[in-house]
Amino acid sequence: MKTKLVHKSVSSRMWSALKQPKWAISVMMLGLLGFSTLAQAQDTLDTGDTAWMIVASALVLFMTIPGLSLFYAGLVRSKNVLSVLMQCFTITALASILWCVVGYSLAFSTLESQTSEGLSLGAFVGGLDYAFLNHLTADSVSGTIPEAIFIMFQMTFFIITPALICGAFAERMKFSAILIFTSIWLLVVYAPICHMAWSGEGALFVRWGVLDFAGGTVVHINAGIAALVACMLVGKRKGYPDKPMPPHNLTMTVTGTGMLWVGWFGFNAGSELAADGTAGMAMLVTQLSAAAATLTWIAIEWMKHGKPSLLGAATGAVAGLVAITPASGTAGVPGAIMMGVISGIVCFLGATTLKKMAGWDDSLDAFGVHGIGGIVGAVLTGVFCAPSLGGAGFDGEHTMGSQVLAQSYSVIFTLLYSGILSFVILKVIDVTIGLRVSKEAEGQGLDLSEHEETGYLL
Amino acid sequence: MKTKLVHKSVSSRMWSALKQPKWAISVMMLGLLGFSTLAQAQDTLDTGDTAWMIVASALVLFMTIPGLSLFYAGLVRSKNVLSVLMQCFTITALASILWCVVGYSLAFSTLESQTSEGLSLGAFVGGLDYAFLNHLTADSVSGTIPEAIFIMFQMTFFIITPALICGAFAERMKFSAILIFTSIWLLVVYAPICHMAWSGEGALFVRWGVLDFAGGTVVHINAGIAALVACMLVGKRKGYPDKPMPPHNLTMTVTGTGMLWVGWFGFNAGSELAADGTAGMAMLVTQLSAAAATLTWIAIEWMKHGKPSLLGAATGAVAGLVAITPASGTAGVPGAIMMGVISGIVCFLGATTLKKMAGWDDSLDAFGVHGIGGIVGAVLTGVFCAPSLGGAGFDGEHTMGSQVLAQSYSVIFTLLYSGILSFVILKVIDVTIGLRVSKEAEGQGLDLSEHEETGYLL
Amino acid sequence: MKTKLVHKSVSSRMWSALKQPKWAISVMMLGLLGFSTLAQAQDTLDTGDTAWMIVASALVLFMTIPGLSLFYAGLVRSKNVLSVLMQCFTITALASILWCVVGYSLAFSTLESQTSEGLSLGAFVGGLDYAFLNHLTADSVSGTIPEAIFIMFQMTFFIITPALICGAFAERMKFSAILIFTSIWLLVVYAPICHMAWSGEGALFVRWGVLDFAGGTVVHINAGIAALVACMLVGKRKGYPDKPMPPHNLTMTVTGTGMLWVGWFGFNAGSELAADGTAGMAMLVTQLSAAAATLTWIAIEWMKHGKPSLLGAATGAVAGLVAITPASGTAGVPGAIMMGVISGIVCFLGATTLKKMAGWDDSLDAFGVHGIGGIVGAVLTGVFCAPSLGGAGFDGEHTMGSQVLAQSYSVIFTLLYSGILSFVILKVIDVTIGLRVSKEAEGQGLDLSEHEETGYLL
Amino acid sequence: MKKVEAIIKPFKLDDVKDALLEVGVEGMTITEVRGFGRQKGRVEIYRGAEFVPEFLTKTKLEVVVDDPLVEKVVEAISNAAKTEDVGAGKIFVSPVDDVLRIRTGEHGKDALH
Amino acid sequence: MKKVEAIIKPFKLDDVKDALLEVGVEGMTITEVRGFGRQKGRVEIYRGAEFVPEFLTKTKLEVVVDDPLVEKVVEAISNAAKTEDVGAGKIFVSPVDDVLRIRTGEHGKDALH
Amino acid sequence: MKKVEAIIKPFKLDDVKDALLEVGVEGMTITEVRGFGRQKGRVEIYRGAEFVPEFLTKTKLEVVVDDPLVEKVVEAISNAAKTEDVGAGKIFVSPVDDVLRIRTGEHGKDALH
Ligand SMILES: Nc1ncnc2c1ncn2[C@@H]1O[C@H](COP(=O)(O)OP(=O)(O)O)[C@@H](O)[C@H]1O
Ligand SMILES: Nc1ncnc2c1ncn2[C@@H]1O[C@H](COP(=O)(O)OP(=O)(O)O)[C@@H](O)[C@H]1O
Ligand SMILES: Nc1ncnc2c1ncn2[C@@H]1O[C@H](COP(=O)(O)OP(=O)(O)O)[C@@H](O)[C@H]1O
Repeated sequence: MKTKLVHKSVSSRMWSALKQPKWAISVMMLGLLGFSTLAQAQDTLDTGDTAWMIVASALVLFMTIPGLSLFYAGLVRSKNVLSVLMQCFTITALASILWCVVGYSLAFSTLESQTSEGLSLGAFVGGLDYAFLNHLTADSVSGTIPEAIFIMFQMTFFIITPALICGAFAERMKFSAILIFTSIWLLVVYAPICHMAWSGEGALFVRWGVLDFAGGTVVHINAGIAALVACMLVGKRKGYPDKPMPPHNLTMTVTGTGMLWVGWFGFNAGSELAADGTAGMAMLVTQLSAAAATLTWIAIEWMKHGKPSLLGAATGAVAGLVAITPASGTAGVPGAIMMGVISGIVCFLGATTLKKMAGWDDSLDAFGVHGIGGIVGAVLTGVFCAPSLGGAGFDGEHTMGSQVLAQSYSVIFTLLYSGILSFVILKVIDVTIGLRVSKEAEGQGLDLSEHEETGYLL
Repeated sequence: MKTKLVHKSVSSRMWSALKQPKWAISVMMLGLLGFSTLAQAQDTLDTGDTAWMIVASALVLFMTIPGLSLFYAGLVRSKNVLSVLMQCFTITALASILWCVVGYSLAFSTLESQTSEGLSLGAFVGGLDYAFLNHLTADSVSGTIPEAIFIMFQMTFFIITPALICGAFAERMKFSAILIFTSIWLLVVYAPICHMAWSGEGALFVRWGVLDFAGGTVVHINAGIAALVACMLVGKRKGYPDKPMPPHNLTMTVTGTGMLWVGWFGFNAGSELAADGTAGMAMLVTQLSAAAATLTWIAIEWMKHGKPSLLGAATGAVAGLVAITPASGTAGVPGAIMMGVISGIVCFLGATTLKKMAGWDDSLDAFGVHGIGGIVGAVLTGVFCAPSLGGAGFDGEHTMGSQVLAQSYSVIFTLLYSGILSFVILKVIDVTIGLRVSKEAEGQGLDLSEHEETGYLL
Repeated sequence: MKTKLVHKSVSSRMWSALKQPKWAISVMMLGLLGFSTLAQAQDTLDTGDTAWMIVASALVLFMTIPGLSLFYAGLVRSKNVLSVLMQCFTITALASILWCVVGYSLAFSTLESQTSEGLSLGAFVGGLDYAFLNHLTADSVSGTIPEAIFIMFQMTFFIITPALICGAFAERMKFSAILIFTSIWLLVVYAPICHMAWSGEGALFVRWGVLDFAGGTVVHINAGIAALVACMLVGKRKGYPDKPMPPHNLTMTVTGTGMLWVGWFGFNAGSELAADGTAGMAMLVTQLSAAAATLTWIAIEWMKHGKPSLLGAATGAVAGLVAITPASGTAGVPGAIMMGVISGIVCFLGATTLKKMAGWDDSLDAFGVHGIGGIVGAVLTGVFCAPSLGGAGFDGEHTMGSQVLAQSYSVIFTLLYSGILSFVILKVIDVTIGLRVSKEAEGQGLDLSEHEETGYLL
Repeated sequence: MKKVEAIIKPFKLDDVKDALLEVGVEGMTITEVRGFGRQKGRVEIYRGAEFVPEFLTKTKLEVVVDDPLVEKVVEAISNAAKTEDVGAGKIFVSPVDDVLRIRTGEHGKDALH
Repeated sequence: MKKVEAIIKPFKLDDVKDALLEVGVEGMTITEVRGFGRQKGRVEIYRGAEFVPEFLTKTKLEVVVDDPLVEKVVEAISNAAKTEDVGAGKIFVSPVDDVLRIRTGEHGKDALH
Repeated sequence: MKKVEAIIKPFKLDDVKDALLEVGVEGMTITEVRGFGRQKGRVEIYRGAEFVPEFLTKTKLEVVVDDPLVEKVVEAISNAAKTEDVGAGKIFVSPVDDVLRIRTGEHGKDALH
């Protein structure tokens, strides 16, 4: 088991491996040999790393409840405000349990298969040996932190990803259908993608040499494409796009944005799994990308519509945060600013022009921001890793071209895998219990029709 | 003094003592002997532990302001929203000062008395030697963290406990009476109970071998029973239960719930006073219990009323968090999930059926959730400590039966001690200045009548 | 470069130098000699310190978004709620970029000039050698933390300071003018003051022996006086003071206050740049000053108006937090409580009597609380540093008298420097693009007129 | 038919509603309004700045009734809403030409029961 | 001139507005009100405490029109607001003596177009 | 007695109130309403989706006055609420049969002063 834990910590720190090829290679060799003495020596708890990772986990949970919940809830009409909050909250609970039952095992167990040379099942998904976390004790250590914390940290990613999807089908999807979809999707889509990206050196994306420090593919593209598929299958909201559906409470949305921004340090700098210089750089580039994208978005609005808007600023910030996510372990200061600017522009187009042209009703722009921002970020990660652009540098085997290619593979793979499976899951739910509430219920608002509650009695 | 500090850190980590009986015994011996050389050697600051405990303290304060404040404030009618926020906020300030003046000393000073063999005053309450924190310098260390941080951390518990009580008498109690009650209660009820549970090996609950990792008795049962007594003495709100008094802003309540949930990691994992594997487990089981209770509560609603509600989800989460609190250092993954399910069921009954039957007006279910959840949690802690149920295992001297018995002693003792003294304090206030605002003031709302302010001018 | 980094960490910990004169002197000598071997030995990363400083940075950012934003936004009329949120949010983005472009360099670069004996340019402002952070890598270390984290931490101060100023001209200033003012002010006023206080032993305030642990001069007085100048130049709101302009949402304000309070631990205890005993004391005294000022403010209200108010409690808390800021590294428990009481009284007068007499329209009391509280705090820092008052003690060269004098110099210097330059910058903007929106726009509210958005559609 | 419009203190709504049901009223419409009258608001103080709200939160109750019921209705409201102090409220009676129940298309008196 | 006042279900507002524009109405005023009538609210349950809102959120629409238009307007509203269930709403018609357009000072009919 | 009902721009309320007090009005009732008329809302843009609010926030002011005062009141409102652009508002005058001051039981004119 120790050996496996080493793999895990190695993969999660693949970035540093890429910068220090010699060390990386030797560790890989150790992994292959299952050289457990040194492995044990390495798996010693560090209180500083542990302190940081406890907090990082708390921060990422904070991103979902209340962060993302508020961000989304402010954007819907007031008759649906509670339904959005309820979806995020219940998904939090549901995903927590699922993660411990079998999710963590499917994502991070690395039984025999990954040590073999050729592609095997283990490159795509984990086994069931960690089911119910039976192996876990207070003494289990993963890298330099307690394994319980590693499980918690990864759990918070497992929670936020399906919560992001909720933005696409807000204001019309059945609560029961959402819970069923989420449960299946997490195990069938999220866990494998997570495994392919982060479970260690035998995993698919790792073989390709993909850089995804904090979840560009695993979280954002994965959620974004599922969101797009979902909003197309669920259909447009009644009245869309003729009837305007302005946000009912932008103060709530911007509060949520602030929480997301702050929480994102847990997400990105936490993905280093340690309190060190790379975590520091990850924090700094996260801040800069968010800032640059915010300014970019409102600058575009200012030029195009004559006025900068708060919703624009908030959306821009999220776009920048999404884009830097996969690059947060490798990009430097100039790269971060550039990625912020580019994601600001591209997501603006995604959430406005493209959406209008395509005609889909991605209510809160889950695809427009997370999907598109995720793709932009994943690809650019390969570019801004270049030392000439201030990045941490490529692995010995990669050039910018080959890295961008590797990144693109992972993007396309994730789009296809998540897109197709999301489609299948949703279709099955649609023909069985149905995805959508009745027209009357939609008119009345989901708060009353699905939860028999009212948001505000001021 | 060093010796005393050792006691403190020992008691706070009683769980580990229970798992490693030999070490525990030897430390106890050292304590008895006042063997200060080793004590000094042990009391060395660890930056990682310190980092975590600074943050844990901040998180627990965050639970009260704004967490609990918002949770409660959303549940009242809009004419009373500010009064609830004001109560929590002022209690925060008041308790902070009281803690430093004498509260900390009463709770954690362990003068001569605790080293003696038989029960003495020192088993129940501390001395006055730490009054005004005169002994404290930047170099004072408690365990592996600065004593200033230990004081801060425990202060945040001193703050949240009386704030919890406010839920019971919301919308009708005089602000002045609340402040007086809080001041006396903190010193006469909280400090002694805290001392009995956490001040070290001579203390009452510690003698009994009670497991209360993070405050099942000290915080939740203690506050819960005081809340029940208070709401009965203050009397029902005008119109209750005939007139419906639905929450005025559930978005506020669920925001507060998210903050409570996240802050609870500081509460539970922070109670380890270190960034280690037990803190990690505490975090994980906290998450799982909250999640399980959330799902349980809405499942019951779904079956009983046909619809799951956001208020149900939020209440369930808090119930699960309360229940796991005393067990967070000893329960394992399956225990946490079971405790979540059980507390979800029992608190549901407590906040609905029992309350209706009993006819008391515990406005925001301070007793129904914290009192009942606390009792359930305290007792079950003795059960789910069992290694066969994934727990950390019993102390050499205990079996499941005897542990449950020990837990029950502490529950009953706390119920009686806090219940009776709360009654006396409130009665005295009632006959002197009165507990309740005038009928007119209640009709108009406490915001205007007590604070001359209005919540919303949208 | 290493040498410079040593200077930085020394200056940031000047307090401890002051307590341990011998060590301080020897480090200074090392600095002067550029004795790099030891410097390198000292600049070793500590994971615990790093963990704490990552979180501290996140906490200070959290103070601005959403903390301060909500605090301020709740205080304006509902037609301007978004404009305030937008200002804080955009300033966050803008300042982040500016900091990396040149702000950090101007504040913390310590080229040749500071090593010389006499006053030179380097005593007032940094060079351009850190522009664009070209020197930064993941391995750069500052003291015991990654330099990236030091940059982040200081960036959050760079962000919140101009955001504080927004309180003075709320509800009437042009968004474009605010952005221009902020950009210039940050580079021309903030960066130099920050340099003078914190860049190391050759800097102006350091030469004077000024104690400013966490930003009494740099942040609060600096922002406060700029705010006063701004509100006078922008002019009163239409209708002020005849027409009442009560806060539109005090629940929002008190939520923001809770966030500010909790975030302030990052601000003050974070200024220690390490997780140690002084950080612990800083946290504790911060809590006590805030608590004492809260109680003081509502006690005054209770006596004067017959009722304590929530807005009073919130304002008192902020006053106490402001006052303790410069003293948080040196004051003891009694000092903190006294500073809370005094700042509560003086800021109450500042935000009520003085403001009324002076007739200026400092809408949200940016000067009344931050300016006045900052001045009180800066001066009293010199008093409550005294060991007889529980403080950390004076540097060998200082007595209470001389320390208070040194503090006063820095106060007066900051008032003059910031006041005059703020005036000039604003005047220039006024005569070019104008500071103020049209009368019509003001009547309609800035949300619609400046951002074409509406806060609430409940 | 008449419309009886009453401006009352919000916390009296429950009593007034009950009184109306007793005299046979079957429907009514409530609006939250702000009233200006002799009653002056209580001084609220925000950071030392006094603020006397000129407009107070009031509840407007509208009930359309058949002529014979008007007097009873006015009396019922009046009794239930009475308080000793200024600001108890006002009742206005005005003519209504016709009433229609949308669901059934009934007109006049029939539409009210 | 008459004032036509309709109490309708909020989600019908859009349809009603469109219907009114079709018959030539050029202005109207909307108020959010709470209605009491035969329609009873759906049971909401808060922590087990049942709560049947007696007052339901309704939309009041007021439109002042010239006499000849009254019938058409009533019909238009009635058709657009109809739902099968109780609570579809009510329409009240009452006399108006005069109308003034503030901007121009026009009176009567002219002020309406 | 008449009821004078004015739909005005919210930010004009203060001026209108002052004007009314000057002509001797002692009470009035204010409702926040949404108006539909010639004035169209300003385009608000949310993530590129344009949104022209059809209904604008308006303030409805109701004041019941004795017949002789009606003209003065209409004029006062009209003057104070005037703005140059569309949407300045409308005033409706309609008959009121009776007024009752709840506190005292006074009827008619007396109830107004
Ligand atoms: N002339 C009026 N026209 C319309 N509403 C009025 C008028 N006079 C009073 N009101 C309404 O009646 C409420 C109560 O009136 P007020 O003068 O305060 O009390 P009272 O009738 O007891 O003297 C006011 O707040 C206002 O809403
Ligand atoms: N007599 C009345 N006076 C004023 N408003 C009424 C009256 N009766 C009904 N209303 C309003 O009309 C709404 C619909 O009435 P209701 O009795 O529920 O439905 P229906 O007219 O379909 O029987 C009510 O909610 C109330 O706002
Ligand atoms: N026929 C009407 N019935 C009821 N209210 C109306 C009517 N016409 C206009 N209003 C109200 O008057 C307001 C101003 O009308 P509008 O047509 O915009 O301006 P103007 O009167 O200056 O031409 C509208 O927003 C609406 O609330």
